[in-house]
Amino acid sequence: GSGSGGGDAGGGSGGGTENAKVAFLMPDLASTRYELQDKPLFEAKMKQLCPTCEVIYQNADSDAAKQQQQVNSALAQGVKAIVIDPVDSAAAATFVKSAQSQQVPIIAYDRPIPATPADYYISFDNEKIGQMIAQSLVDHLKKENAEGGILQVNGSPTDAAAGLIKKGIHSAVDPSGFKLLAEYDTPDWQPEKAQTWVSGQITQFKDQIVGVVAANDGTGGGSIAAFKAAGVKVPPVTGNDAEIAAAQRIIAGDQYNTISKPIKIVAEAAANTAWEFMQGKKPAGKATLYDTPSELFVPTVVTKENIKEVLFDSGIMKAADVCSGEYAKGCEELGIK
Amino acid sequence: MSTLTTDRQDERLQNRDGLRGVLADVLERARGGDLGVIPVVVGLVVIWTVLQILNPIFLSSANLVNLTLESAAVGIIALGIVCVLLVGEIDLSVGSVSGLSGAVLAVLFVGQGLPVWLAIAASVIMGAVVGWLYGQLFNRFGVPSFVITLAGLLAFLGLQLYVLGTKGSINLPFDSGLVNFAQLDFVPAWLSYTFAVVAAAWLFASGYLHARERRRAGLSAKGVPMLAARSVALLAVLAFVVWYLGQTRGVGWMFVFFVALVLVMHYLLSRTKWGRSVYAVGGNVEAARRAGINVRAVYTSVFVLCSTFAAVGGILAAARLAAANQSSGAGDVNLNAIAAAVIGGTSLFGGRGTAFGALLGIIVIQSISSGLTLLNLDSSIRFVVTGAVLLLAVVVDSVSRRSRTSHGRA
Amino acid sequence: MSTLTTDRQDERLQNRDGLRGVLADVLERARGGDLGVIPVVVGLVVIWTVLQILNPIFLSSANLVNLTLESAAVGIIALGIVCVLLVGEIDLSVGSVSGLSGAVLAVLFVGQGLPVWLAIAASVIMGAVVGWLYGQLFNRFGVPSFVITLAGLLAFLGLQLYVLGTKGSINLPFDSGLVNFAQLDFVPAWLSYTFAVVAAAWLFASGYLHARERRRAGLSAKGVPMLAARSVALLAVLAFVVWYLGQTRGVGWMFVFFVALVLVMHYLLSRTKWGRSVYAVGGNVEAARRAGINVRAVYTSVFVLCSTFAAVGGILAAARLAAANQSSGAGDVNLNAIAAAVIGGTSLFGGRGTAFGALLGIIVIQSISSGLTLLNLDSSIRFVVTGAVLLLAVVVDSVSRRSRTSHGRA
Amino acid sequence: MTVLSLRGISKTFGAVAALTDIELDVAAGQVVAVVGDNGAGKSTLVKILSGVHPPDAGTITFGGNAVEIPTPAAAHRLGIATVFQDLALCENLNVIQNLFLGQEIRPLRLNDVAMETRSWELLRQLSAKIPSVRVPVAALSGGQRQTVAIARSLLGDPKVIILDEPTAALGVAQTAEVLNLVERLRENGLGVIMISHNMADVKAVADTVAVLRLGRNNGVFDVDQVSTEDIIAAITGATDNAVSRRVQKGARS
Amino acid sequence: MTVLSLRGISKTFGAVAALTDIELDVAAGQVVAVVGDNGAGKSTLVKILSGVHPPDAGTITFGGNAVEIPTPAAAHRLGIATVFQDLALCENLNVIQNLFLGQEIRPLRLNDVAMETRSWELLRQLSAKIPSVRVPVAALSGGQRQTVAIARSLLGDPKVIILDEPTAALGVAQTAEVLNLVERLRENGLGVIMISHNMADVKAVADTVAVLRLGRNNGVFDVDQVSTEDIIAAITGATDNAVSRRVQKGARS
Ligand SMILES: Nc1ncnc2c1ncn2[C@@H]1O[C@H](COP(=O)(O)OP(=O)(O)OP(=O)(O)O)[C@@H](O)[C@H]1O
Ligand SMILES: Nc1ncnc2c1ncn2[C@@H]1O[C@H](COP(=O)(O)OP(=O)(O)OP(=O)(O)O)[C@@H](O)[C@H]1O
Ligand SMILES: [Mg+2]
Ligand SMILES: [Mg+2]
Repeated sequence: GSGSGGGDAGGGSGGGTENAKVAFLMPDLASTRYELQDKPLFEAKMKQLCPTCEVIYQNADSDAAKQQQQVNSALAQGVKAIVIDPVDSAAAATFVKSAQSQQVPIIAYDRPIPATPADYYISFDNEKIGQMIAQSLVDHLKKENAEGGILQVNGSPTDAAAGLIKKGIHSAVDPSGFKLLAEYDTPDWQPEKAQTWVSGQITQFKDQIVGVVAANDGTGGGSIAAFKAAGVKVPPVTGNDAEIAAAQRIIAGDQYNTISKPIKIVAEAAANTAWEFMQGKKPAGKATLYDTPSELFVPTVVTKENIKEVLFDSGIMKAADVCSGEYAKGCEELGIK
Repeated sequence: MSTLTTDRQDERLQNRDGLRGVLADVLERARGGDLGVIPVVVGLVVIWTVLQILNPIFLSSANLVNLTLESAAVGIIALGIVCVLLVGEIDLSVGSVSGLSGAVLAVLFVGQGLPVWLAIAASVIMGAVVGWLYGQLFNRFGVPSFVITLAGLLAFLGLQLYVLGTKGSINLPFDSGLVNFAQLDFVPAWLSYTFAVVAAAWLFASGYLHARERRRAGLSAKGVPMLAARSVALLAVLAFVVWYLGQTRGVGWMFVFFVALVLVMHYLLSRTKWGRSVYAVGGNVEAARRAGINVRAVYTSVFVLCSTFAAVGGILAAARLAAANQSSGAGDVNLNAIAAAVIGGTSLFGGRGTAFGALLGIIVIQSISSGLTLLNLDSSIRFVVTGAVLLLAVVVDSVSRRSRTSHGRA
Repeated sequence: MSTLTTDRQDERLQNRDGLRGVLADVLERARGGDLGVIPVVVGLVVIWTVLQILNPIFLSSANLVNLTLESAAVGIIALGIVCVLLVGEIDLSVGSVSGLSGAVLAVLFVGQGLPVWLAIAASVIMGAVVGWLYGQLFNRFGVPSFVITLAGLLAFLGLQLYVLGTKGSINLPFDSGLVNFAQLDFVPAWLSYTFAVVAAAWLFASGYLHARERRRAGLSAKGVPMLAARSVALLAVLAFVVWYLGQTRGVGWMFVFFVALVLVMHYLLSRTKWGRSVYAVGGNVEAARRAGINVRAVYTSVFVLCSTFAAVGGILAAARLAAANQSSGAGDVNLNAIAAAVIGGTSLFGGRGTAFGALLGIIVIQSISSGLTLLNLDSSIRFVVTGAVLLLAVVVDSVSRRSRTSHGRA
Repeated sequence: MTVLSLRGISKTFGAVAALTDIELDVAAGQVVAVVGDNGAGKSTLVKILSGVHPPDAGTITFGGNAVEIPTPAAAHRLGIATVFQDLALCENLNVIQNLFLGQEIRPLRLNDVAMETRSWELLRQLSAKIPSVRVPVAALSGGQRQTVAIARSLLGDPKVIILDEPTAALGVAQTAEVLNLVERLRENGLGVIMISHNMADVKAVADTVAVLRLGRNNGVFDVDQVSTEDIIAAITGATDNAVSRRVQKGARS
Repeated sequence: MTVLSLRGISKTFGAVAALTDIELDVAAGQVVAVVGDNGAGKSTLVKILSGVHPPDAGTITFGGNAVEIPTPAAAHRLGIATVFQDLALCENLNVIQNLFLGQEIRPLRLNDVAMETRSWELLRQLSAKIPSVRVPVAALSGGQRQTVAIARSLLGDPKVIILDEPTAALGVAQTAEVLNLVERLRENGLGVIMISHNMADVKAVADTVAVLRLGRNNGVFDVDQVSTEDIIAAITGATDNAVSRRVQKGARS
């Protein structure tokens, strides 16, 4: 099978880059960033590079089979390049095969595709993210001379990215000297589940809990709600993704940290690379990972100390969105306007 | 024979009176598999024992307080599901509707700054409208409710994402009354005890009045000792529960609210014309239609109730989490709510079930989930064990019921 | 009167013969709401038209080839669901079982290095054993299948995670026959056309023989022109499909395999004693029991079939993705499979449905999903539109069916 | 005075013409027996009158006005009470609940005691042998169920009562009571349509006999002026039929 | 020669004693009529004999051997065929499918043609007025369904046939055919148990009459030596009953 699918379809199959299509395929809705940040940023940059090009955006809703359908449908529409954040890094190998068999370049975004080299890889490293949030928490606890143990709230047991984050967290927590009291894989990343679990652990371990490493902001929020609902003091809780709700909790002092990924930079880099591929060039990577030319970016841990610089001064968030109602006072104290 | 009441004159009836008669009756019904909720309660006791042995925290007062609070939101949704199942239909969209309702609440309350009661009202009305829509589609086009509500599941999930919009997740302020209600408001001890006493007294009084009325009409009735024994038993159980939960935080208002809803639904289902018609439609819709019942109105009413309860459940879930987000209502909310109803004895084929079933069912489900949460297992093992324990709970129930067919009751 | 065949002698019957009679018959049946699969087909055509207008790629050969391949795995699962629904039960665990089956395959084949056929056999047997287990639990303890399979859903999800272990995801080698079968193996054009011709010829021949037998027995039968017209129509449709798909990659072997399974199941359900007893149990289990049917064996057989098909579907899904991972079979596999069966006209209450329903239903569902994939929508909008389109498809079906009640057919 | 009158009623089910051009008149205080072979269309006629099926053609006049009866509720409102051949009971509900279905006493706080008392009254009146009224109808015998269905039709305040084979499953005593009941209904000025296969019962209580045959009218007879043999001949469409042959055989042996 | 004999059969449903200490004997070539009031326990007895319900106590002897009949399949194997009062048909299946349910011709490739031909034969024999055998049973009239149920019991090669009110819904012609059929069955040496509320039919075909009253034996009579009045008295438990009063009233008027 080598026939290009969209051959008989009007729009995007001409030889040139006029009206060319590019697919931007994201993995899930568990984190809000894909729809709210990656997609608009990528589209904006693409528009700037090629005003007539069309971006085909799809979200696979955590389902590798659905993502396969989306890849095939993109190919059938005759895209010139695919940027993909795979749901399942292993399964994505087959997408690389089908894309490359139709001479469509494929760029791995955010998560790598180890088994079959893609044409390019642009990311931050999920394992590193896990390690960074956990380390930041551990450092904080050590500074405070806290004594006791840590709870670990992981992501969905059926999500490969969650597995990477979990590994990263362990790499920081295990040697830290703090006892890992218990850990939990949160089905579907559901905050309610995290809340239920943490509530149970509070009755079990009472005041032994000095910190909670949560794998994203949602589960972090659930953990915090559990402490609040139990009527006990909220220990430092981590997060990941830098959602607005998390920023608010950090400002209010409920959440200890989150992590901000330079999504703007990454998304724009992806657009640039895709555009080069679409023009028939072969961009060289700044590094090589998994046999793939790669470009890696480093995220920043956000705490109360640096939230103003990282999130607001850089323009990632607007004070108006965050500093509403009860958070106005906190913002004022931190000088966020 | 002349001393026998009107309803006891058939000589084939084995009449039994007094406490011993009651016992014989229970035995007889046990043989016939007609024990009502007793088997579910037995299943629950088995599970509690097992979980307590595995982790002694499980039956601690603090954990049981958590359990009650965690049951409320999904329990209320299950209450709606019971109604829909009673007419032999299903609603797969309760999860989405509850998520959407939480999102609407958060957007109106936090985003638009409306007063909380207005935001709550809007969410609840949204739920009712959804149910009304289902009713219309069902009645006008005769589309199976499975498909309608599957479409609703998708559509309202989309709407939820849309309403949350660019924020994705919205915090509810921790100091708002709503969040307090769901997290921190507990009934003062004296009031809890008062509730217990009132409940027992009411049970006795209503039973007594009813028995008197029956006796006046020449029908058999329960004797005063029986009635008194029953109320004292209830009082003892309630008082014990209040006391034990009171060892830590006590009885949460949210749980009281849930139980109150169960009682109201129990009344509506068993003591009103509407309730009768719900059971009739579930038992034999054509017979109900021929009896002159407005079958369409009954369907619409249960769909509206179900979606409304889903919306209420969604509000409470958001309040308990102090946030509404994209995954609220997703995951296993649907399955848990339906399973709670089914475990509580509601038939998927309609015509059989009670409001109390939802209460018991959700407590079984939450017990399993809470008990296993305490065990710190690998998630793979946890899933397996959850499945096994769930099955265990229901096997106990079913085994005691199963002699039923051999006794000719369907 | 003496010229009338045995089955046409009642004077209340309006007998119609020839092509015009067939037309009148179809009209009559349309009024009575008894059109079989025609409404679903109409719904499908409506959806296809709408989607094609929205994006002209939709009906392109390449996209339809994708559609066929994507339908196979879940379609096979839906085929099993049809069987379970026919007896009035349900299986919520097909997703987990398919995921587990893919995982077992991958671990045995890639991890342990077993030959692929052995790995496949092991997975399929695993599926059959699961079904047998369900059957035992159902028959022995009378637990509702909803609860048994809900427990199964959890337990086998756990087992799947356990089997995959720390790896989480296992690639199947691209050059293995299995992956080729699911991704790259297409039927050569000449063979496809041969299939089409054979099918049409077989339809004619079997119809002709049957008609001859009926006429010999003094019963009414379809005339040769009717039979010929029917086969020619089939030939035309099949040839067109083969030709159009042949514009790009052609007809995938996996799809042929799916269609073959549908045909086999159709035969089993409609032409064997076992099939009869399945419908009988679904229609009235007590009547079936009194007719001497081994009801327990029937239940066990459908549960086994369903889980086995789920396992086969899981293998194909893994092969198509060339990987088995933790989320295989999760998500909406369950709902899609059940919805496909229901959309294809299978009743959730048992006793009504066909194997072809699963084929049509899954094509409706995959068309919607594939069509919307082409539309480049926000996820929120996509969910809403999916729900709306799904509803549309089924409303068309239901509206044409609904005159049925007013005509007295239940 | 004619309360109910049908003209040109037809009904087809798929390819089967169940009723063709039926006429029927019922006066107040009159008992009309509708007889006919199995599948003659008697129950279909009943269902049309009670709003279960809409007719394909024809007009219904009730109390002098042309009416439509689109739903059973509409029939109830007109004052038509029906005992269906298939009884139409809810098996999951108990006897009291079935009796009062749709016409419960005190809708917002059901008056169980009043309903139970009234149920016993009604059932006693019909000599019912039901041990307990608090068991689901699923647990009743065939005759007990039929008694419940008959009792139910007496609850409202109907003008016309339609009984579709009301005594088919009843014992001898209950049958006698139902015939008594029919006579009482006539005396109270109700119109009664009774369907029956039992010629003795028909001759005992009916005023006129309408015969249906294969979905068509096949004669209306005044009960006093027609012999059982003639009715049977009209039903079967021949004077030489299985019944007459059996009678002859019985006479010979 | 006694084929079937019951001793001390009892059955309770919850608080209701449906059968107490029942005895019954059926010989080959004998027609035993079981009569009794509504709810007397006749159908319960039938269900015990056909394996639907297990008895609580008592023994069943079949062909000289003590047997247990735990399931309907066991009853079929013994050679007991039953027409149930509630017919036990599958409404979603058509007439042919119902007739041959559980005994299809050519199990692995159903022989539709043979089954359809045989169905028409059986139905004609019973004078059934069924327009088409390819419609679901849900679309049949009450009498048509009952004919189907009766036809079904003739399909196997039974030794004992139990008919629970087989003519309740049948027209006059069909009733006559069923009575003929019962006589043919007797001539072929089968044991027949027939339950009926129609004393004329009982007197016409039965050899002995067993009366049940409130779940207990209330006499077994030789049909030639008992009057209809005596049977009715045994059924109702009194000589002064609704039936006799109606008869008297009829005589007076
Ligand atoms: N809902 C239906 N769908 C299709 N055909 C039907 C339906 N109801 C009745 N029929 C057909 O219409 C004809 C008349 O049926 P109906 O029930 O009116 O007969 P009946 O006179 O009441 O007979 P019986 O004495 O057996 O009760 C029958 O041939 C039957 O098959
Ligand atoms: N499955 C059951 N569950 C509970 N009680 C039952 C059940 N079946 C029958 N009974 C009771 O047993 C008694 C006898 O019923 P049965 O059906 O045997 O009566 P019958 O003699 O056949 O009456 P009929 O002439 O009305 O058909 C009735 O009082 C009935 O209520
Ligand atoms: Mg009839
Ligand atoms: Mg009976």
